[in-house]
Amino acid sequence: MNSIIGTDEIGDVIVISTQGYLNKDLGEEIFALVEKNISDGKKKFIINLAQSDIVNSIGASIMIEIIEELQEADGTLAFCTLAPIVEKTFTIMGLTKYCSTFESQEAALEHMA
Amino acid sequence: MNSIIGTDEIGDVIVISTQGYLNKDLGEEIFALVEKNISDGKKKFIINLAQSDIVNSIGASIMIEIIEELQEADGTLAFCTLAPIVEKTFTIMGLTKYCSTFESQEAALEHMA
Amino acid sequence: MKETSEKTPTVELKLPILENMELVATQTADVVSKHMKLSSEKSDEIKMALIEACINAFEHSKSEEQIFIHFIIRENNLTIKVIDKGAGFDSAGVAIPNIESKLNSEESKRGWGVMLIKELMDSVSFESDHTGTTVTMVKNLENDE
Amino acid sequence: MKETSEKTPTVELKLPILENMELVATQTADVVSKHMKLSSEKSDEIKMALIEACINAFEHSKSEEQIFIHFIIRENNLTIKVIDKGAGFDSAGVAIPNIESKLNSEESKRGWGVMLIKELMDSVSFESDHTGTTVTMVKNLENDE
Ligand SMILES: Nc1ncnc2c1ncn2[C@@H]1O[C@H](COP(=O)(O)OP(=O)(O)O)[C@@H](O)[C@H]1O
Ligand SMILES: Nc1ncnc2c1ncn2[C@@H]1O[C@H](COP(=O)(O)OP(=O)(O)O)[C@@H](O)[C@H]1O
Repeated sequence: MNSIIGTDEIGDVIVISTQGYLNKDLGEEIFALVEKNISDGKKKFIINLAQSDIVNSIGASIMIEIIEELQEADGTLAFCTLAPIVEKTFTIMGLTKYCSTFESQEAALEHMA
Repeated sequence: MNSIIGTDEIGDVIVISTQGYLNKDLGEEIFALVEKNISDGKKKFIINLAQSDIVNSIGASIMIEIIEELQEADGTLAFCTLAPIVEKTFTIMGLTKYCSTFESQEAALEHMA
Repeated sequence: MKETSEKTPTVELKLPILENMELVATQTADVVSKHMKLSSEKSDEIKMALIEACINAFEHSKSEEQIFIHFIIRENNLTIKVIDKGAGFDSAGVAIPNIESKLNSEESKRGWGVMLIKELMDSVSFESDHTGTTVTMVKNLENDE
Repeated sequence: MKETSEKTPTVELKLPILENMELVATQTADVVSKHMKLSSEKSDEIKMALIEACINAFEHSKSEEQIFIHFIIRENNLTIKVIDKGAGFDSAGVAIPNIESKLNSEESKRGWGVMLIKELMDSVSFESDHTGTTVTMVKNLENDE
């Protein structure tokens, strides 16, 4: 129903792609994967939500936890290919003040380079 | 929600493509379009249901009316790219005894040639 | 013993009789099927049977303006009840449709719903009288064929 | 005057408290929105608000094992009621969340549901006491901004 469908290392950027409902479960999966990569020394992350066009506030609040982790690790986070309602939700919650969102994965990668 | 999204004339074959729920309304739209083309002298029809993965028995029964029209006009009808449940429904109803179904539009066109 | 919803999770829907409202039922069936981890084949069969049962209920209970659908999530099956308060009918008296006799005859091309429901579900029963009809249809989790 | 379903078409849902069952509500909202010819933007906002209201109702009415959702199709708006039989709460007492104070503090990162519902819908009201909560949220058909 919902899951991480890919983790790519492109240069020094980790790109995590998901599918389906970004709820507590999927949020926690992403969190665990970011944490693991931080402990491996990675600092740049893109979360590609192209195939997750539905989210709840619990999943979104776990994204805040990821922002916090990355602030501590001196890393950066970007989201790309957000469905309009996901972008709107992140904006209402203020997430977009602490990480950038991009229309495409290419644009996000360029920004991180 | 549901509609005819294209009518192509490929050689002497009319290909009608739909999207959405194949219910009474969409069935009647297809019927009217086939009738018009029969009166224009066309005899070979392919209905491409790739984007109609849901059907009801009223829509399907209008396909029987189309088969009847084409029997009278000495024409042929084929369906292509049916969702499994649409194929199953047509099989249970016996439609597939009176018209062929093909996995792709190309295969249907080849058969009609 | 009557099962209560405390023991058997049940999704209940009350639908107004409006065009294409049967799609609310299929969308609900979709989520319930996924929850029960049914195959997409079974899920599609349920949705098709549900469409037919809803259309019949809509057509025959127009005066009441609503129908009821219960999805009863059991350990071994999904049981769906489609309930209308229409005129009722004698399900044993419904003729088995046949495409041969429909083609090139004056016979109505319709009349497939009950047959499709029976073909697509594992078991189907009708309770019907002048106060309305309840169609109970069951899809088993395991294939017993 | 109480509106009856004869006058105002209403879709009613009773959901068991199971994982992801809020998706039944969003799927229903989808079909109802299409029926009302709402834009996909409005439809998405309704779905998001509905998810949040359902999650709250699920979380706070666990003992009852079910919640109720009514979609009331009006001429000028879609009114949705999410009803639970949980412990209730004082909606006026819910703090407005703020990402600045949540970041790098011990504060729970959660607490966004009520705010999101208010932002995404045109009007929202809570009726709540110890017998439960009804959240009533309205999406107007016309943009009045
Ligand atoms: N819920 C119902 N209430 C009353 N009559 C029904 C109901 N369902 C089916 N019927 C009767 O059974 C007949 C056969 O139904 P069905 O096989 O679905 O075909 P169709 O609806 O196309 O006629 C209907 O024409 C109707 O007379
Ligand atoms: N239906 C409800 N029943 C009881 N309490 C509720 C309900 N909805 C919200 N609340 C209360 O309001 C608080 C804020 O809710 P919300 O903004 O959705 O954030 P969260 O659920 O993440 O805490 C909840 O923590 C809860 O105490």
